[in-house]
Amino acid sequence: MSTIDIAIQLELHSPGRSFDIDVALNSTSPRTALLGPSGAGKSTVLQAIAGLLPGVRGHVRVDGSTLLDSERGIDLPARERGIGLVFQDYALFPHLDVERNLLYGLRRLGRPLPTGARERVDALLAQFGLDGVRHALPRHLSGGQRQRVALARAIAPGPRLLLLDEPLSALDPDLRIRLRDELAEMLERVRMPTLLVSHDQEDVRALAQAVVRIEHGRVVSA
Amino acid sequence: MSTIDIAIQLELHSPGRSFDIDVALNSTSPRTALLGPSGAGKSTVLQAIAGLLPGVRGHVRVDGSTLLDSERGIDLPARERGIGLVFQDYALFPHLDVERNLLYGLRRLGRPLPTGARERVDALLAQFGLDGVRHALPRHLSGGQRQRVALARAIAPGPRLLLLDEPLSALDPDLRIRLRDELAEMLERVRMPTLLVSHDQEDVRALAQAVVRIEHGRVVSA
Amino acid sequence: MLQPLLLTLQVALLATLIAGALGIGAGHWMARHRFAGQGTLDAILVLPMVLPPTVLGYYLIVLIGRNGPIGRWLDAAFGIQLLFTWQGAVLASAVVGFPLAYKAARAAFEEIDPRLLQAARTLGSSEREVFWRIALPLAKRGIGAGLALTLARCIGEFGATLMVAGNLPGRTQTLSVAIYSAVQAGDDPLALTLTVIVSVLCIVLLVLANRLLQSPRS
Amino acid sequence: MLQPLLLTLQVALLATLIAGALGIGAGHWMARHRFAGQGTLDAILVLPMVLPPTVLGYYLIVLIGRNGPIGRWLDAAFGIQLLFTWQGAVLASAVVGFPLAYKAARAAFEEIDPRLLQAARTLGSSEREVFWRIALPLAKRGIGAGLALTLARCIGEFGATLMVAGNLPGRTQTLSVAIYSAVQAGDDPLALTLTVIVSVLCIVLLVLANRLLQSPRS
Amino acid sequence: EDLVVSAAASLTQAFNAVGEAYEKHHPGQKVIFNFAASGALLSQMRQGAPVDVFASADQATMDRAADARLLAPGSRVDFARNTLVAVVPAGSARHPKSLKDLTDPGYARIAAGTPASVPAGKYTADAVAAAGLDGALQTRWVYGESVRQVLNYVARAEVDAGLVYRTDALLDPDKTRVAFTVPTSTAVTYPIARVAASNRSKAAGEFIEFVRGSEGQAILQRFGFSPP
Ligand SMILES: Nc1ncnc2c1ncn2[C@@H]1O[C@H](COP(=O)(O)OP(=O)(O)OP(=O)(O)O)[C@@H](O)[C@H]1O
Ligand SMILES: Nc1ncnc2c1ncn2[C@@H]1O[C@H](COP(=O)(O)OP(=O)(O)OP(=O)(O)O)[C@@H](O)[C@H]1O
Ligand code: MOO
Ligand SMILES: [Mg+2]
Ligand SMILES: [Mg+2]
Repeated sequence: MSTIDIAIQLELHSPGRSFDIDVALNSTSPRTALLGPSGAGKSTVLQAIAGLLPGVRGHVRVDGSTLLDSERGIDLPARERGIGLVFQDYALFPHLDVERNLLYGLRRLGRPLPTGARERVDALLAQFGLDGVRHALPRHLSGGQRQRVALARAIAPGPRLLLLDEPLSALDPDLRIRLRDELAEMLERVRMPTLLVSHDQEDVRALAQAVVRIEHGRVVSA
Repeated sequence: MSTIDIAIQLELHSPGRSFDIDVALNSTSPRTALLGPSGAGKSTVLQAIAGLLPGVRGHVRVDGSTLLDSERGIDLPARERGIGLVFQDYALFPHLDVERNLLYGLRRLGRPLPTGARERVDALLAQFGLDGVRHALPRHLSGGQRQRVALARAIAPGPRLLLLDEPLSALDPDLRIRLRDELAEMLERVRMPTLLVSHDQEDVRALAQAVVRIEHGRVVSA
Repeated sequence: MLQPLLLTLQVALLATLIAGALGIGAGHWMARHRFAGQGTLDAILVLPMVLPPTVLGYYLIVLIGRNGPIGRWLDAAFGIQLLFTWQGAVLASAVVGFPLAYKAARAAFEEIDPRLLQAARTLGSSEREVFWRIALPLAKRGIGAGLALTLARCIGEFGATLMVAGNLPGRTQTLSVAIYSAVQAGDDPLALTLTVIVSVLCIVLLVLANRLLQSPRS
Repeated sequence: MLQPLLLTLQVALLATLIAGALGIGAGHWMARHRFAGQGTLDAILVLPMVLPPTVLGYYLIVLIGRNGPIGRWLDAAFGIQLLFTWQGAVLASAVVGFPLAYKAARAAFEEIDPRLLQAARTLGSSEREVFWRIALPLAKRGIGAGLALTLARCIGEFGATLMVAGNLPGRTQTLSVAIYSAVQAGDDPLALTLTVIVSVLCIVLLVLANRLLQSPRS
Repeated sequence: EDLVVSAAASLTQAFNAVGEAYEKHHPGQKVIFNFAASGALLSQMRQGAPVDVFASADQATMDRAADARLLAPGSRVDFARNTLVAVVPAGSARHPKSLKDLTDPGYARIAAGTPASVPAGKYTADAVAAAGLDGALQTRWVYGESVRQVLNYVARAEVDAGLVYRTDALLDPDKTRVAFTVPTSTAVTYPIARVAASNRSKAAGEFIEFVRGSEGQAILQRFGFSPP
């Protein structure tokens, strides 16, 4: 059974401003939604879980593996956490076409592509309606196409935890419904624990079994 | 009475791929929604109207002023079109804080700030809930905060036509409803003709009186 | 020791200013245009870097000397003579430093996301405004790196400078020329002293320039 | 005429390779770290640019000559002598060209959106992988501009080269040294011919290098 | 193994000719010249550059080489003599006859080598001092870092007169004109010596002998040098 057990404290600083976050969440549901108003700290929490922020205190445990435990001095670097993250603004590699963006996490420098990798990417391209733009660079894509590439790229390497930051916000209603259902089905099938930020009621309903609300960097209801 | 009369033909090219657009729309409604699936050409049409793409054929007339008429050889550069555009990915100036991003279109190089400009920006900051991040740089903002800055920046100089590319997609439901209503009220009050791309039924209902659907670069129903 | 130091500062800073302004202008122009033969023009703009400075100095004299086409005109029209003056040294240094400023500026301008320039245009900016308010600030870091190199090169350059400015003791003798002379004359202690001075000067200037350029972005 | 041309090519390309590799390494490291005194270290890395090349050459031979600390060791350990060899010319050019490669690389690496590097890390990339697969390709244009300058400088350099490698026709005499020599000997026609050859060589190399670097991004 | 001869830059053309003749007389031997400013040549040898013969443009540099024990004892000899001359641009209407004439206001700029580092400049400074003219000429000097640079200024009429060696003046006979010979208190002589560290001392000795021999001297005279 998949469990996530997370407690995170951190502060963001910039000249004249700071924002602090103190969030704990604990879920045995396969998929949990993280809700909250704009600027509440949702994206920041996801980045902390993924291991992208320095100076995070607390712990991150996924399915029994400890990825972070500041008290015990454990702090796996992002690359060893095996956490897939869809950035809110995608962060696609601008110099790689769609196919290579998807292959990125499957390929290791100086090693041959693992067997099955290409098939996996082909399947994702088809599923996400990206077949026609397989060889396009990100800057030649529409907003919705970019978002789908970001989603597919994060899923491709089969992470042990998937963090989605508004993964469907740029899609038209038809496509959104289709992808949402396929995503739910796929995540269920491969039992990939997921933490999801979304402002869409329907997304949350279809994709998540539990909901955590945060405001001003604090959990307000679990 | 506000009218927009637009006919646009253009082709996008990149190695191995091309996409062509042939869209005409004609509306006497104050605000029109542009709908269509991901990759249909909505953002491209907005950019063409704003004068950002080279080689556009057709015409763009707003309230009787001709901004583009390729047959008559008229093609006003973007800066003279007086069209405000909210980019789908915001395109905030990374070196300017929120306030300066908003002031950008009101200030001219080497001239003093026009009277009322600061008040106008203050009002927008308050209205869009950006008071607390007034001096923050874009990269220290959350996704929803960025989107609001982009919206406020486009509105600030009082353009004669406003083009919104999914301007509310990154906002949580409460904020979205509030801003949507305020926006509708504001655009109504100042009679700012608007062309809106949105995937949200409610946005469309609240903000637009007419709907145009495009698919594969063609209008499918007006 | 003080006189050559001040002269070096004056010459190097002015030359960097000139090379910087021209390099930024040319770099911006090349970044914003595409045309046939652009690669060749780019290489030609780098040529002052590839010619041994002494040779460059030689050709500069041919151009701006009393009997050169430009020199004759400058003299007739404005009574300006560049040869054997510190202004001549500025010119020579600026020519030698230009490719550094140009290349860095062009690369920096080309890295700018074109959507930002477009956003500025939709907000009513003329191309001049786009340049001053968006492109230049965003290219600042890359340009800064180029100007640091330009300044260093202008301080260190002596081949072309020496030809054009001549070595008029107390009038056009820069530190580099003095070091070179000392090394040639086998005066090692003097050469070492001067080298240390030039190095410290350069470090101080570059650190200061860096501070000034420190953008809120970094 | 062919022999010095080939030697120049060999020396300049090798020196650019060395200066480029070290400059990219140092530039990447400086872009990814922040520490006290970094500004000063940065200025120190630019110093080879500020010293007149002849003077630099002088200090180089003090270090690597048969009696210098490094030279003695090289000789004892490997039987390598750099003075008056083409390898010495490579060393001199590489030292002179290093700041150009370094500064350009650092600026280019600093312009990269850190989110892209982070995205790569969440996809399992080690820092080595992030460097090779993301940072380097994204910094390509800026680094390319720096390497173009480095190459030009290495072709044009004669002051340090002459000191370290000598001016031995057929063995260490590069085109630039030959030009310098011709000018000193008063052989103007030869100097002009060689200058034209060097200029053409440089233009051809830079245009070729540009073609190679032409990324799908531009 | 080739014979490496480090020689002052002002000897470039004369020595290239000498070298060719020498190789003809010594089949199988090859002479490689390393031309640069005398000071640079000395620095190189000090640091262990593999040089067999050193020919300097002045005695001072050779003295420094001797002090540094770089020379094979007893091998130092003079091989040529030069004269200091004043040159004016070829088209100049003036015909100065002596250093004193140069004090005329018409000679606003006079070029010479930097006294500290260019041998010809040192001789010039000495001659001017001996004539008691340093005060009168002090503000007129434009120093060049080599004799070539001085000559170039004169050839382009950027200066009104210049002081160079006769051998250099002959390189630009179309654009410069020799006005008069400057008397120097010590003769302008060129020394040559074997380098102590050389392991080709036999060939080095032969080369020096050839330079001093009748054929070598004939070639040198063609380029304007006189016998030592
Ligand atoms: N470097 C920083 N210094 C200070 N505050 C920061 C910094 N970076 C971000 N913030 C603030 O932290 C808060 C949380 O940001 P975050 O991106 O996590 O919000 P979010 O919940 O994802 O919002 P949204 O739904 O709008 O994307 C925001 O108010 C933001 O302005
Ligand atoms: N340079 C280009 N060459 C070829 N095709 C391109 C180029 N740029 C964009 N396209 C394609 O043009 C189509 C229209 O893009 P556009 O951004 O206008 O879509 P959109 O309707 O805004 O979609 P979305 O809702 O996903 O943002 C897309 O299919 C895109 O892949
Ligand atoms: O090679 Mo120089 O001696 O650049 O100034
Ligand atoms: Mg967010
Ligand atoms: Mg779009």
